[in-house]
Amino acid sequence: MNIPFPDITPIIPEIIVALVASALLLIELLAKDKTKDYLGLICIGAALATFYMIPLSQGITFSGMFVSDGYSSYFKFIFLISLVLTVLISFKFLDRDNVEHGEYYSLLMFATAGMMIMASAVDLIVLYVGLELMALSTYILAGIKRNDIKSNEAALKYFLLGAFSSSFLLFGISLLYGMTASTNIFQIAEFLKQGEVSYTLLIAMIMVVCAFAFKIAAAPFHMWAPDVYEGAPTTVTAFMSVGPKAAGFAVIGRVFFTAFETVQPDWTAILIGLAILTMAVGNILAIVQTNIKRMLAYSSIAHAGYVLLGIIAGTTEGLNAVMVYLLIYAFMNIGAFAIVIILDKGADIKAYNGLSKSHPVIAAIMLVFMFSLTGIPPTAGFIGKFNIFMAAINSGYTWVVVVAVFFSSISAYYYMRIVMNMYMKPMEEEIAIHPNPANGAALLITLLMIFVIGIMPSVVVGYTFQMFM
Amino acid sequence: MQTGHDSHAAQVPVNTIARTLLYIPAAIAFVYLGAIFSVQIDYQVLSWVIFLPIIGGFMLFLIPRKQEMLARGASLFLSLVAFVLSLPLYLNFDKTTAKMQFTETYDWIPSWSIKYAVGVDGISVLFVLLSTLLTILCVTVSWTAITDRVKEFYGSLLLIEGSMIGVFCSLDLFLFYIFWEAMLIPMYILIGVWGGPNRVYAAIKFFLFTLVGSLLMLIGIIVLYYYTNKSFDVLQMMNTNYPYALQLILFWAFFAAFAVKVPMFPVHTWLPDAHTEAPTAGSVILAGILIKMGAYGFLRFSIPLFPEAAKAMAPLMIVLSVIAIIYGAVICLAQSDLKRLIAYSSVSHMGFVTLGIFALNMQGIQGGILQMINHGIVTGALFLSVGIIYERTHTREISNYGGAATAMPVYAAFFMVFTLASIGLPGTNGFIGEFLILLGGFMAWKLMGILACTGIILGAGYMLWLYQRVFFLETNLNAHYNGDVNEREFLTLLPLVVLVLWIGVYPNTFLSFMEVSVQGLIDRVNMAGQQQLTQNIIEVIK
Amino acid sequence: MVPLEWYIILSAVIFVIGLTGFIVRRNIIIMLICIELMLNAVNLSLIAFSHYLQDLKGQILVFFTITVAAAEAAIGLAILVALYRNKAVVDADKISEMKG
Amino acid sequence: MLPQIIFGYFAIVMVVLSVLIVTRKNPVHSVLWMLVLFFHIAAIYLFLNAEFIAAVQIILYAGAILVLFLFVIMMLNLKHEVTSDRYIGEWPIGVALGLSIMLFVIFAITKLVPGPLGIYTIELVQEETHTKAIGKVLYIEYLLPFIIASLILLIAIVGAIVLAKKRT
Amino acid sequence: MDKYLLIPLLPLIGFIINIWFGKFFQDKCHWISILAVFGSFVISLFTFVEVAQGKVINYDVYSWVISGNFKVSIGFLIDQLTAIMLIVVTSVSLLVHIYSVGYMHGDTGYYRFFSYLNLFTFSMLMLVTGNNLLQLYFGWEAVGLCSYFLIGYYFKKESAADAGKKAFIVNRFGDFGFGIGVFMVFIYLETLHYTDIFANLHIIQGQTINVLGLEIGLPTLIALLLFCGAIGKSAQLPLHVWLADAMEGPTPVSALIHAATMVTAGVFLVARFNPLFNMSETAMLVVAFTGAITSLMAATIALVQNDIKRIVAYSTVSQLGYMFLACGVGAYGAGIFHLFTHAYFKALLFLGAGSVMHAMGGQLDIQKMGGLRKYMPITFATFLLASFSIAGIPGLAGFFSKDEILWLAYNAGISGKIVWGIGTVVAGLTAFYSFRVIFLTFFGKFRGTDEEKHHLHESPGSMTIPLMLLAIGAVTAGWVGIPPLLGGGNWIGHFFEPVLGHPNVTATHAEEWMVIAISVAVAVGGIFTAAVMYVWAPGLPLLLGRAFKPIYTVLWNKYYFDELYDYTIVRPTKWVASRILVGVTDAKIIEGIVNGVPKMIGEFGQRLRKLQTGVLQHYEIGMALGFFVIVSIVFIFFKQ
Repeated sequence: MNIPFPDITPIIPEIIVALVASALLLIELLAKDKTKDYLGLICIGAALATFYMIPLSQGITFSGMFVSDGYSSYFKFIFLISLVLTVLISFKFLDRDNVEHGEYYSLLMFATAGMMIMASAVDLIVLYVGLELMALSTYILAGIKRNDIKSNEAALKYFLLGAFSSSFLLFGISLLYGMTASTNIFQIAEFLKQGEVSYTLLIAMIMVVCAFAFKIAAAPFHMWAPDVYEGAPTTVTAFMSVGPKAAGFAVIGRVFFTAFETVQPDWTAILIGLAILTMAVGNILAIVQTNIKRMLAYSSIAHAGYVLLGIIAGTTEGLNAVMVYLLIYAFMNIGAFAIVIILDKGADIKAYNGLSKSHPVIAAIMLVFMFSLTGIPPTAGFIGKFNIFMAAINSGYTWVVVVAVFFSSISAYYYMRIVMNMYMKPMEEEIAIHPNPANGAALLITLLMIFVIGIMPSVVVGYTFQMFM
Repeated sequence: MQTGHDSHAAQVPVNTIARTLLYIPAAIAFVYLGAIFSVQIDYQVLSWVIFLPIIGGFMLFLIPRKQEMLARGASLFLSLVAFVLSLPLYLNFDKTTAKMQFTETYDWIPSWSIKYAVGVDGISVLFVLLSTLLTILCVTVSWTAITDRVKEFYGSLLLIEGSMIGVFCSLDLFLFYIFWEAMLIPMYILIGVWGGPNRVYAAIKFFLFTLVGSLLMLIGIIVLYYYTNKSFDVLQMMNTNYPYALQLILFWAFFAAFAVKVPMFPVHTWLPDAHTEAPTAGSVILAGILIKMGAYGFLRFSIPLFPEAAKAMAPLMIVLSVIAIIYGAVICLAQSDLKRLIAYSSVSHMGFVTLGIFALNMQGIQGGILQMINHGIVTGALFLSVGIIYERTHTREISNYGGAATAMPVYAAFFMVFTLASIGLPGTNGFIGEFLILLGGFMAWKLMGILACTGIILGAGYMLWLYQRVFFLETNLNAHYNGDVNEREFLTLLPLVVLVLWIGVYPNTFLSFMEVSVQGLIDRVNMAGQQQLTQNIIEVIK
Repeated sequence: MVPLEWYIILSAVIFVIGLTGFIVRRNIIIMLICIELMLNAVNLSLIAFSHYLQDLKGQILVFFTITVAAAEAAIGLAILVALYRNKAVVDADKISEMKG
Repeated sequence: MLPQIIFGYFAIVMVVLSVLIVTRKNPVHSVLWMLVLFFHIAAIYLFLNAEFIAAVQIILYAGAILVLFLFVIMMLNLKHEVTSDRYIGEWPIGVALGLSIMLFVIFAITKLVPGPLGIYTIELVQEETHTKAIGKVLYIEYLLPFIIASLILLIAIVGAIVLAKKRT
Repeated sequence: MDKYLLIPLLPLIGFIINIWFGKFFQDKCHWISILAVFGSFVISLFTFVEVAQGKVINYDVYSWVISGNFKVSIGFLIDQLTAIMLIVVTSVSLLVHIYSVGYMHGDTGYYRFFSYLNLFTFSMLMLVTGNNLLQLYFGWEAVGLCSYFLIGYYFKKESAADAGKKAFIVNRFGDFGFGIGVFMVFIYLETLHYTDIFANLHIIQGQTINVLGLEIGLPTLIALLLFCGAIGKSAQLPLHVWLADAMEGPTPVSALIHAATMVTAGVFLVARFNPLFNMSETAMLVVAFTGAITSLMAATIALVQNDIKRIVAYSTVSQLGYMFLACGVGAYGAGIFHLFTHAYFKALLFLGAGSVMHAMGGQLDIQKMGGLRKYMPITFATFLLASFSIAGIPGLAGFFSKDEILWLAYNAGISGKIVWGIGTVVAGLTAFYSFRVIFLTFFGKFRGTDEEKHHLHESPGSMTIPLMLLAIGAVTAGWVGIPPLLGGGNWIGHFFEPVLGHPNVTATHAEEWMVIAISVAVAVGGIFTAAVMYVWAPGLPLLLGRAFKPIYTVLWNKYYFDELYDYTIVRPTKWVASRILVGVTDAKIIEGIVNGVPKMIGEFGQRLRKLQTGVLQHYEIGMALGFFVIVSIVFIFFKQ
């Protein structure tokens, strides 16, 4: 019997990433070079190649399980951007924390591949597998500083809770399968349209919601985030705070808008609750943090809350806003982490006292990131929030936006506190910095993008509209 | 009469004045030539005036840290150029039309139908000029006062200037909001870095206060956007009539932002802290222009966009204003801190402004706008003066002063002029503004007009008391006023004196600018009122 | 003929037992075992579905689930080993360096 | 009638087993009970005529995963662990939660409406063997996840090495 | 550029030159000022002549404020009233300038002083020449400012600085009403130009307005509001408190501002608005009685004071009261006539007092003087003349104007009779205290220290000449208004007719004789009493003082007005400011909320933080709980 070979054009990006990821393992073994920077360069090269390929590889393949369309492509861009930036900030950092380069980079790329698959998956099985690919890689990455107890703890917590949540997802999937005899979300949607909503469907939906709420760290499924972000190597934290979150949103956008179309009011209601809770928890707890990685963790929880508004809006406009926000968020958050990495002992909030005196440039850049995270124009952060709020208000959730606004004004407090420490507090002790070209490049890119998007939003806003679905 | 003799008489810098007299013609010549030049060449005035300082400000950051004089010089040059470039607004302004002038429109974010649209009318044009002028003075007054992180200081100063002008010129709500918020960043830094002992608290307070207000406005803006079938175009909004209920909500949303900036009575407490802790230039900018943006917002957005709501809310606004007037004035009597007193006095003065604006009649609004200018000049000047003396004595406690008039007679004279302007003495600009406002307020609501008048008595009370405690009596030995004002300070204050007297003696120069635009505004309100009336009648019939 | 619901309920019960165990037990190894238990419960339901729906997708999914379960077990145990090297405990609640 | 009885037996045993697994103090015991459970599950798979999966269940789970567990337990030789108490202080909350969730889920399941019947009737699977049927579906329809699964196994190996390697 | 414009402009130019370049001219700077004032004096004379020939100048220079229908211009209205004021202001100002050359010699602020004087002259001229209310208001405030400057001229003395401030703020209270009056005028008459106002007055005729429940005639209300301003400026009850303290300023200032010109602005205002006041009986009564009571009160206070300048100051208050009394009974002409004469003899009194001080080295207490006539004959002579004049000795200026007032008051019905009575009493008191000063200062033997005695000398020519010139004025100024009864033509009365009108006289010649007789009698009586008490029986005052202790203390403390205001207005305001507003409203309530909310959130955060225990199982419980809650909520609200 013959097995028809499927058309692989749509999946070329994933293939590139996966192949390079596997190759890196070997290359490291074979090459005797002491400095391992070339591995990172290979990653970036691969990422760029993928950049180039994505627009060329549109279409559906693997018996309709894998769709590469505007939606997925946009998210893949986000993943790759976060990958590139992470690699850039990783270069010297890995030496500092003596982490195996080869495994590190290849796992990064495997995780990216997993996310890309998630973004393109229209079949629950593919979705599940891709999710696991991403998740398992990130578990390992979180614990890759195996001599560091914190890193171990982070990995453990992330792993156990992740497995827990994915078993929920699996149960939900199985129930869905039982109800529809299908795992393809379009078929599921088709089938569910005929029958009326049942409790089984609801509980399946809720299980899926919980699983993804865990991935995007929405309260009350957020509790892993602070610990894991703090414990994991900073670069990995930067990566985790952007990539998996974005992937989670990508899936939510895909699955909930198609498969769970029939129960939209229900999951909208649930998400509103989650969003408000998330914003509250994230912002309020961020205020009391003294470790900046932890603070950024909570802030990223809060941002997930804002992004949920876009999903809640339940419109194309809303999804578009979500994408834009995540893209912007990738830049500003990784940028902030880049600063944290450059600074020695950068995790402690005291380290920033009087930074503007000792290292004015770094302080200035950090200032921009902080204002962007707060959402003050003319930085990109404002555009993101504005976009989300517009979408939510347009679908009539003005009151939710008011709540969001309230919390984002709270958020101003803790972001401004960093600025305060940098500019208005006297320096406590001279703090060493480890700048390097790669990291500088990362900062440059993020800074540039924050201002470009902030002043010329069309570059992202208009674009998605054209290529969306 | 022996009492008149004093030992400091020798110090009075006769030569200084003599030399400054030589500078004055030079300054006049500069402005004159600049005017000729700027009118000759043809360029997009507003964009230049907005973006020259902003870009220049960023450029300033690139100057090497050591080159402090270069930074100062560059910023002075930039501010002067900006001023010259803004002169056509004064010279080529067509006073006969209420239309927007010097307009420029480019597509900015097509997918949201956002345009880069700027323009000025009679209401806003004067503020642009005021901003460009005051910035020069801020630069000169900080010349020696700021020694730490000079380039950053001047950079942020110019950034503030640019964004403030942007606020006054924007004809697109989105653009307006961008500038409105963008200005927070440098201002926050300015207060927090170069401010007084309690600066951090003041800075964060200022930031949060204004941010909360603005964010509510942001929601209002977005809602407005969808009701104006997806457009941020202010002019288009002005020709749209929104349902009354919506108007009320949006009015309050915008009120949150504007009232905080003004600041109106219950939300004024950020102002004393910010003004007090900010460096001189910061206080000048704050008092001179920044808090005008609130009142300007009322004029440009709240009233024309939500006329019925404005009409309905006017009494409440007037009451708040009068409370602010009296409250601010009375509280001044209890202040022991020089800058704090002036800060509270501007709460009182801005109360006058809002009173005039919400009187919703010609005299009131014209007086309000003029009073904004006046307050910008006078309070700005007062802060400049305080900065000048603070640089010498390094104390803001009034009780540490005394007898300054004998030590620094010229300075005392300047301060007296500004004091008088601030208490609204006829012949100074303060009088014209306050008189028109009170007249308007009195027409609108007699009782409130009368109550507001008490503000004038109190004003005289606290300002003269302040003047006495600082300048009169025997020279205080704690205070080391080493020497009278030097040329730089003299020339810094002189233009403001000229303006004070100019507006006082011939206000029509400025009133004529706004006449037509204000008339248009009032017509809009009244017309809208009738429409509302007819709507109500129709509802009644149904 | 046994009705489908019985199987599903059975799997649900096992799932929840696993879940409960996962929550209440302190020993990390047992927690891992509980996860395996939950996955098996899901598998059971999937197989039941695929049998009653006369459809093989369920079994395919089980196939993948088992794969993933194996991977998870491997990685989880690896993490546990690494952790145990640094801090000789296998009680999850004793490992709370980071909090707040 | 008979199938119900058999099912009843299996159901009861499995529930009991899983409770035992969850409650044993010594991990080794849990693992061994797990082994027993897996055999029962495999048996049920056979009833639901999924022979291949049953085989995989035995080979993979019993043969590989549980052995891995035992290895690790041996490696860590947890003597003093056995002495420490087995539940967290808040165990009643956990149990209560578990029970209430179970009730909800069961309630939901009773409302279950199965989906449409597929083409793979028992007869069909019978005449072309079960393995072949699965193989077809797996390699034709589900090729992509299959490939990805390989990646997952790869990173599992990598991860195990990276994490569990002796400290350098 | 016509000459009327120069009248105010010249002093202004003088001011500007002096304030800028005064330093360079050092002690020559007075020439500029004097020349400037002299110039405007000459022009005023010409103008006066023109006006006397019946010409009335009224024109706008430029439009000052235009806002909607509100249009006000800077302009000149020079009619008979203004003309006479011009003469008064410029002449007295000129003399005071000259006087100051000697008086202020050697003072550091020499140039400052003269520039202030110029500024004042300018403002005063603006006030009187303005053809609209706003310009009047401008001058009104400007002269107030100058008086503030000049009272606080010796700003190193706390008392001086306080006095200046007090004067300004008390005046502001008056202006408060005045300003509202202006608003009312504009709102109901839609103009502020005199001519239009008077043309439109009929509009408000009979209109009433509801103020706090009671209906008040619009004319009455407006008139009274404007009168508030007059009260403040002219130091009438209850706002008279500032004038006595104003004596802290240099004496020439007191002479010019607080005797001759500024304080009379109130009278000028009332006279200017006589058509309005004539419309309202009530307003007239209020004016009349305010004047009468003020004059009485001030005179009584003056009886017991020892500070020579304060005595003169209170006599000023009392004389101003006279003028208002006149206006109140409709005798505006007489009021202005008295203003005219009073300007000279009161200025003379002040300058004389100044010359005395000059001799005494700043000593003000008349108890410490005595027998000065030997040392400073000219001062004595002129001072004596002025006192005769103010006392109302026939033939001198004061006599005619005062007699005119009393006579016309007598005419004006019952209320008129009452105020006439008061006026007559005041006349007696005036004579008494004026001569008390004379006798204590110039008669008897010197009671001061020896070095003071050694220092005694007659003042320089620059001071004595103005004294003599003013003395001439003090004698002759009244001759322009000799009543027909005494064979005069009451020229000035007719001169004022077109502007101020003239009350119709009903009473007979006999009554007029009677009035004259009585006033002369009380005047002589006053002088005689003074002579008795301070020359022939010096012990008497002490005895009386003991006998009427309470009255004496009340008078000595000026009826406790200062204390009253201090306790009712000043202190409460400051208390509220510091205790309530700063202490409670701002610090507690508003700041409490502003700082409380963030703190609350922070604390909440700290609590919430406890939930993040770091224990894995707790996180799991959290997740399970989340799942459970969501499910239960959804199931509860789910409808099949």
